[in-house]
Amino acid sequence: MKVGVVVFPGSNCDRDMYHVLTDVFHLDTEYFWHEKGLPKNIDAVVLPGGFSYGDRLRAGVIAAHSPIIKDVRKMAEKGIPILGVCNGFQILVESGLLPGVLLKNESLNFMCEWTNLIVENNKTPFTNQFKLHEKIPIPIANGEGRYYVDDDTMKKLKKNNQIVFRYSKIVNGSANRIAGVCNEDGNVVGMMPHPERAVESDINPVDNKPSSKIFESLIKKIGVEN
Amino acid sequence: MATFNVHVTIENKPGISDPEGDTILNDLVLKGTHKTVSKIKTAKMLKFTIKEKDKKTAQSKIQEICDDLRIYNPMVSKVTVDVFEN
Amino acid sequence: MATFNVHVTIENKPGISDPEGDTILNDLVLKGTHKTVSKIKTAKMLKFTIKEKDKKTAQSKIQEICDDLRIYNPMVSKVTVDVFEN
Amino acid sequence: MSLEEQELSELKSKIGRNPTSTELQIVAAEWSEHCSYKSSKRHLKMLPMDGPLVIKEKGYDSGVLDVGDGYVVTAHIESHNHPSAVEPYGGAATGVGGVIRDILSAGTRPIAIFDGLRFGNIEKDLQARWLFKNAVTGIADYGNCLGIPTIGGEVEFDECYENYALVDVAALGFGKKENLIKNHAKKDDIVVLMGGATGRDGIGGSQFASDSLESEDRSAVQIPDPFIEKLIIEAVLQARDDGLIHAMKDLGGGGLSCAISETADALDIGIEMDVDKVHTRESDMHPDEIMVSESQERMLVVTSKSKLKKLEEICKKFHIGCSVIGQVKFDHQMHVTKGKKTFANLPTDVVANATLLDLPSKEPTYLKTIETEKKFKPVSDYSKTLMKLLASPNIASKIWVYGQYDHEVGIRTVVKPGADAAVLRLDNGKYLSAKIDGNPKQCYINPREGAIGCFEEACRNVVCTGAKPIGMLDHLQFGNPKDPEIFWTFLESLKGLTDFAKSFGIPCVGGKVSLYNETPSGPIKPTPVIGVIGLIDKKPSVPQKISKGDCLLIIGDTKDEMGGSEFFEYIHKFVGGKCPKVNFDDSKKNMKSVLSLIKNNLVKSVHDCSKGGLAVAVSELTMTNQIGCKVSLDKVPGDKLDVDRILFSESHSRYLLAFEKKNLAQIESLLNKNKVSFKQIGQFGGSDIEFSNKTKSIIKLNVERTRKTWLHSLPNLVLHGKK
Ligand SMILES: Nc1ncnc2c1ncn2[C@@H]1O[C@H](COP(=O)(O)OP(=O)(O)O)[C@@H](O)[C@H]1O
Ligand SMILES: [Mg+2]
Repeated sequence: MKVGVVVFPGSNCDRDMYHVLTDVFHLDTEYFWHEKGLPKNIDAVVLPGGFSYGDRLRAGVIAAHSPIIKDVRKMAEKGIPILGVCNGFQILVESGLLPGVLLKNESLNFMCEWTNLIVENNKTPFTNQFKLHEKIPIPIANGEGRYYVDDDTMKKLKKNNQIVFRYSKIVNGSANRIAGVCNEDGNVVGMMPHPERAVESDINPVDNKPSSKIFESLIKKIGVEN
Repeated sequence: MATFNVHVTIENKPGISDPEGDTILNDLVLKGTHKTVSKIKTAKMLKFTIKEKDKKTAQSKIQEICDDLRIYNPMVSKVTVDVFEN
Repeated sequence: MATFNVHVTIENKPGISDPEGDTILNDLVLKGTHKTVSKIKTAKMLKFTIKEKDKKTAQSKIQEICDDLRIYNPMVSKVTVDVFEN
Repeated sequence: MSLEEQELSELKSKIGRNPTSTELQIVAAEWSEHCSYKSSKRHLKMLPMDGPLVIKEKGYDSGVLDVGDGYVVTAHIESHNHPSAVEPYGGAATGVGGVIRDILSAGTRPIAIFDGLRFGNIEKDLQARWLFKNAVTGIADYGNCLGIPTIGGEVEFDECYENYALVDVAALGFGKKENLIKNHAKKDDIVVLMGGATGRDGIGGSQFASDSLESEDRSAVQIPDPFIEKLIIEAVLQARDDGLIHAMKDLGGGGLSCAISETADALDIGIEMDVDKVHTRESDMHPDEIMVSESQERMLVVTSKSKLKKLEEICKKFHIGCSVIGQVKFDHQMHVTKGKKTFANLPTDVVANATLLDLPSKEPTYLKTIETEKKFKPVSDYSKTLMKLLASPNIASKIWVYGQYDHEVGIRTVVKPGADAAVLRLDNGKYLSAKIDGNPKQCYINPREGAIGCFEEACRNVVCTGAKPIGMLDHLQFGNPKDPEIFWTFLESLKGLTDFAKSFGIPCVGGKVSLYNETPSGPIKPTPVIGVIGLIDKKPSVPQKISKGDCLLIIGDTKDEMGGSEFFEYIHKFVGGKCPKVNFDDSKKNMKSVLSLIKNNLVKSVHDCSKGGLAVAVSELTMTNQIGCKVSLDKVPGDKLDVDRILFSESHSRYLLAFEKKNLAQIESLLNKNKVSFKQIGQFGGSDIEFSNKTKSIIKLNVERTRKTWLHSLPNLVLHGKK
């Protein structure tokens, strides 16, 4: 079982994610540079946070044109679990793998703070260990994290149960307080908050158990027990 | 072949909020003495230099780039393409 | 009194680098099939709606607002103010 | 950019001929105050630089500390004052970039950024607000993009910085000792310039930093490119892992001129370079411009011909420029050519070693009367006064600032900003704590005691997390050193820092001097900024939630030392009085006691008293824990004082401890044994901050309301100033 962490020029949470996948959850993990392809034997793909291409033009848009995205798309179609965190979420959205856009926060500032998520869909490969509406203390750190979709898409999201996480209170002006969504099949999940910053008790001032379930869900899904 | 300057203006579609424009208006302009301003909208501009055989090709080429490469996000923004001869 | 649309374009002065334009050119546009583009410069635009007695007043008023409120830093950027009648 | 008359004749006599124009440019850059430290260098030697953990190696731009188990921590501090004063966004951002490259050039990965910010009066002054806001955005945009957490700093406003800005940036790095770059060069080695293209921006920057602002060269604006810097970091660290780097130096002030001459001088070699080989942004650059351009995001690397191919591959992967611009020679000459034509050929020791000055100093006359206090109208409502202080720009919560900085990236941040010092976890199971502090108000009143106070405050902050101070960074910022009175304040500060460092056994591992900080209305107040790095072997003290019934105890005496206090300066608009003085013996005893209480797990939370004194420190504890506290002022140990002095004196070496009542006896016995001055002064509970004297209530404020004011004051001031 193998997890791929995709690295773009300017990714900066790739090492954090790698640490969590390998040292905390003992998953066999490998980095993949954006100009490379993904091998066939990958069981899950993570697009980590950061500032791919310096967030120029719009967060995620340039990376969405990287060669590796073609392979990510193929894997998404095959139903392989794919998680985009922060900039990874922005890239998934810009490449059309997830609906919606991420706009500048209402505060117009970069925001780094701890907040609470509510699990709205516990059927995805990254949330299957949660109870519905379970609360997750977790940090956000982004400048363009305000989720937006047009009304029709919002209806579809709700109908298809594509809203995965919501903030427990208004944080940045996101539509419906959405913090994370999935594709129609549920295997591609994007979220603005950083689970990799919340799974170790050393650095989680509240409770590291809930966010750990994001990775435990993946392990459950792809069948690796630690 | 001639060189053209093409200005691409990316701005929010009508109906999409523009917190930055609102903030500049409310927190800066209207707080001061300039009460005759009633609206501010922000936009981003990209000025392309391109070599094409004529103005029309330059225009359509840039429009194509904008659509293909998602220079703007069609869900929230629109672009205006203006071509100037060099 | 008439209503004017005033477009303020803020861009880096000539000779000052524009890393964002460079990245869009090199990592997006030139990576594709669009090789005829040779330069991209980014700029920011503010579109003001203002009520003034004439075009000239609108223009000078907006210039004044931009200077007063430090909408741009004259050390790095230049502004162009274009007035359009509504 | 030019040399002074007498420097020119010195250069001529040293090289025995007239210098070429390129040589003049190179020497002017390298002999500028910024690069050569000509006014300060002979005095800086007094600071203790050695210690059991200090690793010394030639050519390092940052200090290196051994933190055990084969790991090292690197540290450096820089400022970008002049550039930030005219272009706060770009100036502050490129300031971050510069200090990060210093950390990188030792071969360590940058893991933390700190920023010290100083501006004029934001309540009144639009310009100060504009500078502040843009400097913060500049630091945020740069540090966040790099993925290096900004985990601490300070912000201060004072009229002396009107139309000016001090932007100090410190950084920490971490790595394996075996990976440190061993700066050396072999025969046939080549010199490579990595990173962004060289352009015309920033030409004359270091000269600019050495002149006062009136004579500024307004073309010296630097445009930050954090994206390229991030790529450089990854490329350099990969090249380091692959053993491709023999020596390395970042390009900062003075550009190639300084980097080439200093590398050659440090490695005891010569370098021959060709300006035509430098990758430039514009095609028509003159050799002089190429040599002094301060374009950011560039690194100079010495490697061998056989390793070049691998280095080029790495640069290609990251799409960054990589040009072989020269080769190592053993003639101790810095030889600059354009193709075959020579433009400069100078002995490196002449270029890299400006003649050091011995500037005269004289005690400023203002100091003779500054300690005399004025009589003030008695305060009628202390609740109002405290509320006013908590909303004042210097004391209000700085969450508006650090909330814009990614302080979690890198997943090391154990204690987050908002407490006294931040704490990072290291790969060997130990923890690192650090903070920077300054206090120009006190340093103005007494440059020596003020500087010592900054040093002690930074130590206190680190001690509050359970860390033992292991290294210090000093950043000495003053006005024009040619003014003997200013130079005297520089020397006094330096002497004070030296005494403290020696007495406490804390080596200085790095520093910076920034002179000629003059505003249109005169020199800035003396502004040393001190960074202290502390190490925790086992477990840091992470503030635990204080609850009802917990005790409040103070360690350290409160004295009649109101000079430079926020109470005098903000409430009474009075500059003067007696500057707080650190008693070295008490300071050591108190630090030691706090550390052992933490080690024995006896306390929930430790917070030191600093700006605003006891009243503010207690309020901060109540507001961050959202719980009330009753404090008896009559129990506070120290001089017999009026209540306003007990509340607001900024005496040093004081710590507030919050702990469960059941630990009281054990805490008291430990403190008694250590013979420190202490007293339990209060108890937590309820929803009010209450101070009383004997039975008389002096202050009563609702915690929640006060907290809101404290939290929202700064963002409101940034937007609107004081209405
Ligand atoms: N410019 C800044 N950048 C980052 N953090 C800051 C900044 N200013 C203040 N802080 C943080 O806010 C908290 C309070 O700062 P300060 O009042 O300077 O503390 P202290 O009085 O303990 O030295 C600290 O955690 C500090 O690191
Ligand atoms: Mg403190």
